[in-house]
Amino acid sequence: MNKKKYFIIIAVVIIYTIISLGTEKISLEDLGIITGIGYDMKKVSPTEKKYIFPFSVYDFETSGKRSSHISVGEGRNVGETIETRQKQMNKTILQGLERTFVIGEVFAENGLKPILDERARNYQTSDMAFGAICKGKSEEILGMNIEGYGSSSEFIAGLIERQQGYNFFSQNYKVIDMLVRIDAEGRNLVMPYIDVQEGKIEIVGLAIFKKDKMIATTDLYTAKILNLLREDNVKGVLSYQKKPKEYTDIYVTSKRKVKCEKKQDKYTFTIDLKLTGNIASNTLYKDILTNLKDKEEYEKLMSKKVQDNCNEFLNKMKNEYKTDCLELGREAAAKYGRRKGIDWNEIVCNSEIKVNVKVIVNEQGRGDFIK
Amino acid sequence: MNKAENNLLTNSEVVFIIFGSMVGVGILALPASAAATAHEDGWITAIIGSVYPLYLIGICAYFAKKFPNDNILVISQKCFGRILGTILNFILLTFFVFLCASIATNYTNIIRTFIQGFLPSYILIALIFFVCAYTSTKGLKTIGKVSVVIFFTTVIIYFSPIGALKSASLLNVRPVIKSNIKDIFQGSLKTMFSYSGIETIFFIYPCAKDKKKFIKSSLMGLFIAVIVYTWVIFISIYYLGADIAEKNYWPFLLVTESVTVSIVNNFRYIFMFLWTLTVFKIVSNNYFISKVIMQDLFKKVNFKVLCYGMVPIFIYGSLRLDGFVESGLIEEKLTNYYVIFILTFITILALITLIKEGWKR
Amino acid sequence: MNDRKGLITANELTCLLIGILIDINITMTPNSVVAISKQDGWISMALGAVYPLYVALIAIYVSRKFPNDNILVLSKRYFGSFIGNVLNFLFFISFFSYFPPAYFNATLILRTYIIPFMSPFKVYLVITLIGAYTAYKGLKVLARIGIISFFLLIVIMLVSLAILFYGSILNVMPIFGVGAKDIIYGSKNTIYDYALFEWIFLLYPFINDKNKIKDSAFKAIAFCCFVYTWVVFIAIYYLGIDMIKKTIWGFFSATESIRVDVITSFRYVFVFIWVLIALKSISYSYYICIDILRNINKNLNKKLNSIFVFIIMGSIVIFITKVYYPNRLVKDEIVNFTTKASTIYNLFFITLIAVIIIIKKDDKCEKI
Amino acid sequence: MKKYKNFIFIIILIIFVVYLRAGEERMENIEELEIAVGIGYSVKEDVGGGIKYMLPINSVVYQENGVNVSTVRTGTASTIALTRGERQRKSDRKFFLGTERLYIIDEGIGRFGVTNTIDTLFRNPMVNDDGFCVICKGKSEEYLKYKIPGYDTPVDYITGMIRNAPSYNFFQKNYRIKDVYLMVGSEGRSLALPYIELNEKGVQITGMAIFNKDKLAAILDIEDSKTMNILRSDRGKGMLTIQGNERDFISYYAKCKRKVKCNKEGDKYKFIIDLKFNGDVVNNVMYKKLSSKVEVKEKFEKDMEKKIEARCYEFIDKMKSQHKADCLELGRIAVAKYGRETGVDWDDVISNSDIKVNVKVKVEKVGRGEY
Repeated sequence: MNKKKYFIIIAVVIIYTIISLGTEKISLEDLGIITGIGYDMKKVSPTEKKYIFPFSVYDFETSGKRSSHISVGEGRNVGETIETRQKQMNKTILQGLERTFVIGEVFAENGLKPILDERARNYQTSDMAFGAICKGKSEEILGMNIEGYGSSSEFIAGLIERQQGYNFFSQNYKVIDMLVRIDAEGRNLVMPYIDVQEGKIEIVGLAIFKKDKMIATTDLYTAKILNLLREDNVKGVLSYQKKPKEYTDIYVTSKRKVKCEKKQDKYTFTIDLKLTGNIASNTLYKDILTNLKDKEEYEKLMSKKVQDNCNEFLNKMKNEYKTDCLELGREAAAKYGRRKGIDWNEIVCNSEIKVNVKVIVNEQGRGDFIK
Repeated sequence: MNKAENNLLTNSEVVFIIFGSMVGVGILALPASAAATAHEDGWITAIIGSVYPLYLIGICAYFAKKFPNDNILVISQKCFGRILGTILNFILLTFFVFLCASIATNYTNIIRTFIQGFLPSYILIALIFFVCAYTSTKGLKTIGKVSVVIFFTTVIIYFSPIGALKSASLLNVRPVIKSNIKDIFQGSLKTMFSYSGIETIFFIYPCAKDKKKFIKSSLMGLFIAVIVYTWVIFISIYYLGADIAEKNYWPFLLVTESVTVSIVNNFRYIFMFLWTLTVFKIVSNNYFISKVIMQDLFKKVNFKVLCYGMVPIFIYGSLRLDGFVESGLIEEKLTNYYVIFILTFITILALITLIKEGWKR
Repeated sequence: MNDRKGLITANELTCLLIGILIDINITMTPNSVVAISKQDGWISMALGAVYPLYVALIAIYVSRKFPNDNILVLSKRYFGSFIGNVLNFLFFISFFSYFPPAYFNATLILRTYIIPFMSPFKVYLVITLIGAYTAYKGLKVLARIGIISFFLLIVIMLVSLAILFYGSILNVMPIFGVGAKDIIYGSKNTIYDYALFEWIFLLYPFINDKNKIKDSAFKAIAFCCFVYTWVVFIAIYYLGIDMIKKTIWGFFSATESIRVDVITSFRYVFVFIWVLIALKSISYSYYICIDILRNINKNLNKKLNSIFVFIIMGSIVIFITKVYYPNRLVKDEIVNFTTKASTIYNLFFITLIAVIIIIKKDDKCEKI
Repeated sequence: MKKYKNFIFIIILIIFVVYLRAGEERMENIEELEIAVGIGYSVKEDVGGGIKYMLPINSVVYQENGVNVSTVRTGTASTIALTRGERQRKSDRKFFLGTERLYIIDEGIGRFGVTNTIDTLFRNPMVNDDGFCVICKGKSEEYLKYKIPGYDTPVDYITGMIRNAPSYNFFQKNYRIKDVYLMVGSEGRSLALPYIELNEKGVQITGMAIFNKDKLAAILDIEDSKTMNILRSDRGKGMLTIQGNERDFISYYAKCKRKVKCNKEGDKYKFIIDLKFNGDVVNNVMYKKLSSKVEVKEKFEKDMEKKIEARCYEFIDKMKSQHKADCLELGRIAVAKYGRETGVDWDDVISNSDIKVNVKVKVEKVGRGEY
């Protein structure tokens, strides 16, 4: 029996040596780990464009303190830019650990097509990196060093991920969401819009895309309504305020259902929003703690207010943005067949969209101070 | 076939051998081809595609009743006479060699792109075939036991993206069967090929312990395979949407990575490890069958020498298929021809036995 | 349940009775009582104990006459099986009406203080699992749980003594400032907190020493009356009546005043103990409801023995709670009505039985 | 079937547990949380004439490398609950409420009205009711941002100050938020909180802020607040001094017991406040042989009583005329005697009621020796 044991041990050793023959190990110090990728564009002349792709790389000093630096590649097309960026790197690059990718406004307006293909084809990149559109150039944002963070891309990744509990933000701002939403029929991409204010990186709204071009950015108020109409199972605070001191707020979770009817190529969409949640603070109703009628009245008023905001946004969408940023086209395509060459943006903007909002108050915390 | 009593296959082993011989490398690329042709109804094609293995199981049931103790090689020699029979068997051998080779190349391509790009492919291929040769020297019983164990370990990776059901919505899969039937039919042709590997039932029915249950357990094996295929295509289209699933070479990998990220931060390596087990199982299955055919052709050569002797043939076969782009095209054409060949070969055999039997009576 | 023979001792009977009376909505009693009788809420609470006393007296009288037959058997005997069964079924309904609110209260407190992220349906499932399983184990186990929850109550009472340092006596003054009319009117409402004492009619056949029924009933009533009065008093003592009407759970807000350096927040300890007490009374309700149904007729008896009955009962209760008790305000409206109806019916039913027994005392009562 | 019974039971149990955990947010580990430590409340004039609530929240991030980073993030919005969303869009970590130890309410919002603030805290079961509450001069943001060497956050310093305030100036222990609920919510009571100031010497308690119902009525300097505390609450401790000419003075550290009797003639209320001081002389330059001669001790006690009475009457007049607020909580005594919820506004009833003060001073010890 031990003859076979020896045989196996020898075989393993041989195989290991064969395999590890051609490889050389790299120590951590001279390994360039990418943490954030940026995409910018400069319009040299109306016809000629220049791509600028910065990315931030971790430097592991022996002292263990993490810091990062930016290296930028410039070129006329994507391949060339990446190639110039490669040349400047003195270290071997390790992709796949990047946490964010920031796209400059100008690049986004010109279209994400070039980088989409690179992201999808390159198998080493991580699909779970968070994306954002930044005002101005992504180079500055990626280059900022924030106290307590290795690189600003760590901060931005956390920033986008942690928006989940408020302003009805969801988590669909990753590479895979971008890939899935841009080419799918009846779907449009929406990305967080970040900016540097008073030296701090903040989310200031949403960037709306048509196919792969960014057509508009919104402020936070419109972003909230857009998120509410577009996402499902998202959380946020709604407020009904009569006077500065008299208001009642409710922290809701939303449930969204869309129904779509077609009458000889005239589409009508009805969006049913069911917002259930707890009262966060109340100084409007003296007796909401025990009186059912007060609660129902508040629910009606709140529903009407949210409905008005939604309708106001829908008008803005139809006239100003002229794109189906609520992904209603997708519902119609799912019901009436796909690949019929219909431009859903145009169809949705001419269709009639009704919004029914129903606010339901579940609980009121521990008590009500105004009673 | 040394049919000592203890190394006959129990029912569960038969089920998992059949499942193992079919479900293998095709599963990653299957959703892409299904989505490309039948768009959002890709998962229906997987069900329709199972017609091909069902037909073969039907015939095999007929053979098992007629000639319980000798496999297809003997039957073909009986019906077509010695010379023609051996030629046909040889073509069958080339089919199995082709199967092993294509699986090995596909596997090495994926492994080299996703995990270690530094190894030259011939080392990998050599490694695979050595291991399979070693397993097939142990005989069918061990292959049966191995496939049972591997099935239970790898079933996790097929059903790991179950979490994706929560996030995406049914919109990607609707409208159901609204796209014209021609697409679906064309798609099911493609999925039919991914069921190739069912032919092993013709070789293992003599070794099954209780012959009556054989058909039932092979149907069971097929049934599990159909479920796995349908689930894989469904979840890829459900999560990515048909338009994106066809653009990616291996959509199922994309789904498993993005869904299970919350549990394990890089699920890719675990997936690859478990998936390597399935590839070893399927290659050793086919390797064993091709050894059986080879042994039938060259009666006199010793059993063990034959196993190891065939390794260079397989390595040569898979290297010829190497090179990613053209191997895709060759594979496409070859699988078509082979499937047509097998269908005709088996049906003719069945007809002849029918006529003979009718004539005899 | 094979506990026909499993007799319970006198102490266990007391703990069972205390268990059924004291439920988690004791934390809400200060709010309902103070709404009417202001700072003398604790007096009207004490007066409310008259109702269980009346029930206990009748129970003692009936148990002396028929020590081994519970009220259901008697009603069938005197009113014939059909009317008897109708009365018994109404008796079941009056008990069952307390079931969904118990579910809702326990879940609301749990979700407000400890697990706000869990959806109510999931909490209902867990409560059903625990409650049904304990009730399935039989009366003996319930009695032992009763003893445990009795000691838990003692712990809570001792700890709430510390509130005396934080509140001020001014909140309770002027005593009798409200006037007798309001106090009496207030005590009429507190009757509904002493409800469900009628369970004694189903329990007395099981006690091993029949003449101990009287003092264990009175011990239970005395203890519950003390606990209720103390809870309302300490809530008014610390919070004062203006603050009580602002809170939902008066007693919890009062206990939050206790500061102990060892435990950062007493709140979680308290809520945990109260949830245990709530689970206990839910398993009691399960047992009672199944027990009454089983007594209604013979063939039901055998069928209702397996765990599936509890699961079915549990799913019915979850359905009712989910559909008819979506939030607290709706629950309060329904509870106002159901508690009045069930208490009135219970009173009517036991007095009817007592009267019949007195009338029929002389002639021989036929055996069924 | 029996054999599989417990196998099936285990499967059902596992499915049940998985169902319970499914869909819940992922439990964050502590490095990804921002632990709230101190909350500030202030109000900002809005451009459109209305007002905006500004809530700076000081939170601590416990990083892996042991360094605790304290950050202050401010959210400005039209209601208090909406400020959460505003603040979250600047922060990259999940906000954790429940461990805050200090609530700083600034003068601006004090004058505007604190009902909304208190209602938001009162209703939320996750709030830490034992946190201290103080009124501050200027904007509360400065106090939270003020760096104190040796402390991670200024909150620890301020809470320490409030915690050992009761040993001087007759401050009370009840300045926690749960006491604020009682003081504002109950009939006949009034809110009085320590008033802190940030000047070049650092953060100090410079007096008390008294409220009329929920609006800031007046800010008392340290002397007035000492007399108010004496008259307002029981068992306070503090230092009283008699100043002869500029060189000789005597200081007396005493504990004060307060008893109030109230009776009502017609609709006018008469209050008698008995104050018993019991303490010891800390240093004495004025009275010779105080420790040996009984008459000197009694003379000192008489002088001290007269002085305290004079100061009390002077404060009561100021209270009645200027502040017009029942800051001595006499309404509570009247309510306890003459019945509650009579709809009486105790602030103006007390302002024109007749208040008499009797003071009794007793000296226990005179220290070790005399110079």
